[in-house]
Amino acid sequence: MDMIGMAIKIAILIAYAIIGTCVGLLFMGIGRKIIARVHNRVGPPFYQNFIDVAKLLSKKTNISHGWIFDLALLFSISGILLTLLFLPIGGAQLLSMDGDAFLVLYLLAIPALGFALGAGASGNPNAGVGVMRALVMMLSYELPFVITLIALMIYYDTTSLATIVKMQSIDGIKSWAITMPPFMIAAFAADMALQGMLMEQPFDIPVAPHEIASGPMVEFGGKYLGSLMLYKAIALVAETTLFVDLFLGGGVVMHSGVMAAIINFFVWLGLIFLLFVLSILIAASFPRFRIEQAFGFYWKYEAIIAAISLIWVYIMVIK
Amino acid sequence: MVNHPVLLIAIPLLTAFIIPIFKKYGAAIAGGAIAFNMGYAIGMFSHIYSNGKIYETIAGFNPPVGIFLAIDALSALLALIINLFAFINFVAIGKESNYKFSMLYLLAIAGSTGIVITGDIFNMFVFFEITAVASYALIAGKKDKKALEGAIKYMVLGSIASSFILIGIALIYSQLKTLNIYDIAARIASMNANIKWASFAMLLTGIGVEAEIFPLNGWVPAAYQGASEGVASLLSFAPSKAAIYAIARLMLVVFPFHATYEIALWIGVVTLIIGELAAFMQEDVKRMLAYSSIGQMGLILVAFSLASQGLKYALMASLFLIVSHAASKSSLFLLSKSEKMYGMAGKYTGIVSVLSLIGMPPLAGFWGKWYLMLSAMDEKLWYVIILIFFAGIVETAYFARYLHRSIGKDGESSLRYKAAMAAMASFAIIFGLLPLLYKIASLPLWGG
Amino acid sequence: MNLATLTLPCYITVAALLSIGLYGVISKRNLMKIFISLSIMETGVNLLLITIGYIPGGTAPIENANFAKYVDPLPQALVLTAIVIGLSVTALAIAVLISYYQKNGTLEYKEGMKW
Amino acid sequence: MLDIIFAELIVAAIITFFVREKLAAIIAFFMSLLPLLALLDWASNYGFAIINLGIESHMKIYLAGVTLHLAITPLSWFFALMILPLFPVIMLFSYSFFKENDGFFALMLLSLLATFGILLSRDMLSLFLFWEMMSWSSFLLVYRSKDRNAIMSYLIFSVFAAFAILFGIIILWHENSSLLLSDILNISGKPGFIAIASLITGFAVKAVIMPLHAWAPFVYSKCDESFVAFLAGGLSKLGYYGMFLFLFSLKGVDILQSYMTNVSWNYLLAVFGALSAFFATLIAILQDDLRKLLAYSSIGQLGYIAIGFGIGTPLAITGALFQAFNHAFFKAILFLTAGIVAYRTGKWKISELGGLAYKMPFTFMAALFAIFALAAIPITSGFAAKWLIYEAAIQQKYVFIAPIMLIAGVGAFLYSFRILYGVFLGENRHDNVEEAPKSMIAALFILVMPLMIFVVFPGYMLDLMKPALQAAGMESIAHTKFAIETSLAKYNSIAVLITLMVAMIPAFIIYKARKHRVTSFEDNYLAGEPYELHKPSMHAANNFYKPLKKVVLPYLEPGATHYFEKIYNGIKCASNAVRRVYTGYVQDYAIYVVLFLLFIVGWLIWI
Repeated sequence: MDMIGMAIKIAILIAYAIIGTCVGLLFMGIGRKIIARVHNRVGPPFYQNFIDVAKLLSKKTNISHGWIFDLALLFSISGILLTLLFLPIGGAQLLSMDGDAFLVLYLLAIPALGFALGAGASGNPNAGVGVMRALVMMLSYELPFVITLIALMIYYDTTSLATIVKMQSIDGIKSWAITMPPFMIAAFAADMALQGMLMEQPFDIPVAPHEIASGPMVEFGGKYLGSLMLYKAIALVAETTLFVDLFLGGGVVMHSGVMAAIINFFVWLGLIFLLFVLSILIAASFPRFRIEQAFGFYWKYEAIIAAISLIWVYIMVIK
Repeated sequence: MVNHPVLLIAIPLLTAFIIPIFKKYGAAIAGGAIAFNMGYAIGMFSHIYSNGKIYETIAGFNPPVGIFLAIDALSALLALIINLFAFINFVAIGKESNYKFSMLYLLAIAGSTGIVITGDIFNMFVFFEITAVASYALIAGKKDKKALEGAIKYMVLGSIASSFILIGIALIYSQLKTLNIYDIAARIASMNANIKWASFAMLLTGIGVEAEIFPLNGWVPAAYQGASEGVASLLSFAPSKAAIYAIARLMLVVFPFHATYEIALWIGVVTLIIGELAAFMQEDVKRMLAYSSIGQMGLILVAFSLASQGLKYALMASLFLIVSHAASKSSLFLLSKSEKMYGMAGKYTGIVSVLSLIGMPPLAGFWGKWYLMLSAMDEKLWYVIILIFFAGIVETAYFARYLHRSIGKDGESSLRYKAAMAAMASFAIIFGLLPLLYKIASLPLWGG
Repeated sequence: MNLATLTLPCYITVAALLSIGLYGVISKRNLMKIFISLSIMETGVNLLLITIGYIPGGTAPIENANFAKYVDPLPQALVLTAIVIGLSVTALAIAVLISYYQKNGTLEYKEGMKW
Repeated sequence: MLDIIFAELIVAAIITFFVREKLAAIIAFFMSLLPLLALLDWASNYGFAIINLGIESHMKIYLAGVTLHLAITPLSWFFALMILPLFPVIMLFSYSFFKENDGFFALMLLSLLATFGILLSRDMLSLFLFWEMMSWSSFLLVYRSKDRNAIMSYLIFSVFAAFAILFGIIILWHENSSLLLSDILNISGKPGFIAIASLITGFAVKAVIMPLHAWAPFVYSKCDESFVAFLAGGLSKLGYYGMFLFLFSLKGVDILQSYMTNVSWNYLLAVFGALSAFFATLIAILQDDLRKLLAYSSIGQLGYIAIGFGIGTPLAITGALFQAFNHAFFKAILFLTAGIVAYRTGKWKISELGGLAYKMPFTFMAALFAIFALAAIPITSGFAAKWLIYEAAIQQKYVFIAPIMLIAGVGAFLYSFRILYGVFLGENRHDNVEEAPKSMIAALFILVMPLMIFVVFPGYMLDLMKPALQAAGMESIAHTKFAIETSLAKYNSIAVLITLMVAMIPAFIIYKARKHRVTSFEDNYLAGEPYELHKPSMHAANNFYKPLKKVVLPYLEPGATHYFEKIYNGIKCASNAVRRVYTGYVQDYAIYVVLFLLFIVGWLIWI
């Protein structure tokens, strides 16, 4: 009995891992297409990324730089899958009852750190610079993001993402956090942070292809690069999902039944797609910041916006 | 056998006058005399510690007319400390000295011991003068410009001080017709108030010059800086300790009034602060140590003034502080012979001394500060506590700087010198571990 | 004559001697003069002691057949001691001053170790 | 038996002072195991029967006329469990670390004695006495560094701390007329408040809370690493032990919460903790000296413990104690790693190091694990600790503290990577470097073990601290072996670990599906050009966080050290003013004498 429940749960987890990967790769392809259209190009087909990954993973010649370099591969994929499974996705709780938003925040660091280790182990100075930029970016966008996160947490008096989603879905769309004025402000700040998290322009400083030869990825090729593309695809889904969970009720509009699960799933899919397209459009229309500018942007303007929402919420809660 | 304290004074005095006859063996004879004195002081102390006070009259005249020695455990302890350190110090420096030095050294020891054990106020004056004259000569003995300048400053202030002491004695005598301390104490209430205060002020000023309290201590930095290491070491444990003890007796036995307590307390605090602050910027080691001595004397005075309020802890504090200061400063002055430390022995001597001075357990200085704080808290002297803390931090700062500066190559020195230094510092440890001083404070003391 | 009228001039002299001595110490630069001033002070103190012990009409406290009233002997003993001490200090001072003169070529007090 | 342990430590200290360094290390190693034996024996008092030797749990020491009362309590047992294991490990590490003995082992044994004494003391005198003993024994170890700033700042701050503690103690003594901790029932009113504030200030110096941290960067960066491992790992915890003792065991927190205001004064402690976590992290990111970086990182990590104590709920305190335990071990590992690096290469500057990971894989692995714990990666026990503190802050709605410490947590990634990249990865700069000696590696891995255990079983840690919390009248929070549950959320370590393991499978399949060959990066990057040509531009670790530095540095200056220097200079000015009194003219001194006389006469007669 319990074994069966367990097995079902494991199956669901595996299914979501696969779905997440596919959705991520699909989105990336669509993103390339959208950007091409904005640039007035034709662009690659939307399934291009599937082909890319398959090609890279099946390459015969792979160059490694030692066992620490291999850690990048191992940790980036496993870490990001781990993160994804600790998020409530479209009404499915997955493992989110065993952790909370802080855990997700820190889980996101595992693949990043593994990736960074591999990049560092390659010994290429460009990789080092790229990782440095990525880390500084992380420090930058985390501040407004964390402040909005805390605003949500003290409002709902929980740190669990599953609970936050649940409380937002009591009344369907009407009870989503984003419907409340303070959280509108917060959502704006968090969306800007999301832009940094996704490393899209104007915050694609870490990879900056023209400056530092794609930064951390410079020494990666073959299966290593393929795994990194997978990582990026899943990360895209995980990060947008996090935003959806926090502000858009996790995409949950209905409560019980198989029908509800399917609808919720598609609402979630639609929401993360919208978020992704928004981010792609922003990326297509802005040039790249310098790292100091990005840091200043997040710690000055964004942080103040986020802080306003936090103070607002705090006053609401105290009353 | 060991209950004739007069020998403690008589032996060094007589030896001092014999030495010029046997010039060549002067140092050896002096060493023998000091060794005897030390042994006798130890014996006498243990005798008094177990059997109680000793009174001795000289030449058959009974007090109040005759000369009279009154020794309780406290004065025996002071005598012990003075003679003990005198011996160790002499081990370090005696061999290099000539017969004149040995003679003067003996006189200084005899005088300091006399101040501590006498029960007669005029005797005290005489011993002060003996000590002072010997000290002037010892300081000047180095015969360079600095030494002479130090000696002259000390002489001028010392002479003024002696005049003041004598005036104070005269004023008391004019009223009470007695010179015996306990006799005076018994009848102090019958004195004319103004003359009483005037005589106290005179005595305090006079003895205060020797006890290095502010602002009477102008001679201190110059004299310590000018004197040779051995002499500076001697000055730090013999005359100053005897003098501070004399002030304590004056305060506790003769003039046990609230006004005198307050004066001593605040003078002590001011001396502490000024001494430590002045030491803070000193570049010359001996001068720094001299100012530090001033600060420590202030601390001891604070402890004694609190003891005059009948606080047992304060008395313990003063005992621990005296021992700690005597041990630490004498060894530090010996150490100041060279800018750097003398190998392992010198390094650890310096460290132990400094740690004891800034009050680290289980060294004697720690107990001093601990009991001082307890008793100050008992009196609710918040400002005093804060000021002492402040002074302690300033003191720590310059001693830390001192410790850092003295890291380096070893200075040259004989084994005897090093051993003496280490032995002196070790008393900070020994007295910190033994319950001796704690027990002394609970014996019946001060009485007539 | 009573005690006060007899001793008052003495006390005034004591005060005068002490003041002169102190003034000398404070105002003079010449070390010899300073020590002379100190000696003057000592004289004043000695006089004070004698005065204190004085009893109107008393004789010297020397035991002989027909003395009945004598001055207090103790202060006189004290004064003797004090004089001896004063002498020794002065002698030592002069010895030190000779040394000082040999080193510095002057007896004027020069600013030396300070602060 | 207990008295034998004390005596044995003193004797061992004296012996090790005089013997050669290898022998001294062996003696010191075995002697420092004995207190641990006592700890294990006492474990049966708290429901963890391990061994039973019947070591008595209290004793009295008679010293200089006073009686010192010593006894084990749940609180001290927990802290001893965290601090004392460091000593044998450090002795083991130092077996081949030193060229000359020079009293290191003797002083470490004395430090051990003092630590043991502090933890066991049941009256304030012995607490203070052992505290001071700790101060001077560690000072003498600092003194070995011969560095001016380290020596001066350590001694001055130690004495300042001692005075602050002493002040608090004598006030409590006066209010309760007893020195025994069990007699301190009355902490109230103004004296109680001053006493507690003063005690906290004193302990904060050793606990390295900003702005009283100014000594730490100097000391940590100049002394022997094996000593600093104890200083950062163990000694700082004693500061928190003292805080816990007076705040929670003796209920000093009540007066902080009720004195004069509605806002709890305890909050200030949390604020200072948060500020030190934040600023120290930012400063650590910008450091180039490995030991300085670790020093500031220490300050930052210790800040979390202060936050936990400042929040003061059982949840927060659990997190703080957990963090303290973790920090003791991972910071010791990191400083020992720095020691190994310096031992093998003689360098501390990160910009001069690089590529050591392949040369010393074991050292790297231990360091990596410690860094994961430091950065609170969820597969380490470091996460559980910080998570508890975060939860507590959210629970109490501390909206100022929570974001600051979260962002400091992110900052930790930055300097963690700086260590990893600058020292162990990147360009290989050392061709002739070997793996560290076996004794050092053994020491590192002994320290890694407890961290490993509490990765999987965070619940065990909560069990260990349960007696201490109960003794302070606090409920332990709900937990199982693997999971911790608060009113806000739940953290299940085993779910994370198993999921990670399972998620490794696809990664591993990808990894194994195609072969790879290992190539030196020079072949790849330089494409055959001579290495020397590119050498200057190869190493990116030089001035690594330059862009961040440009933005942040103006806000970090002038820094706390600057203000302490100002105070120092102020005292210098005062000193200069005061010593002008000693004009050098004997005439002036004579005037002083006369004026003094007049003053005294005036005081006595007219006032």
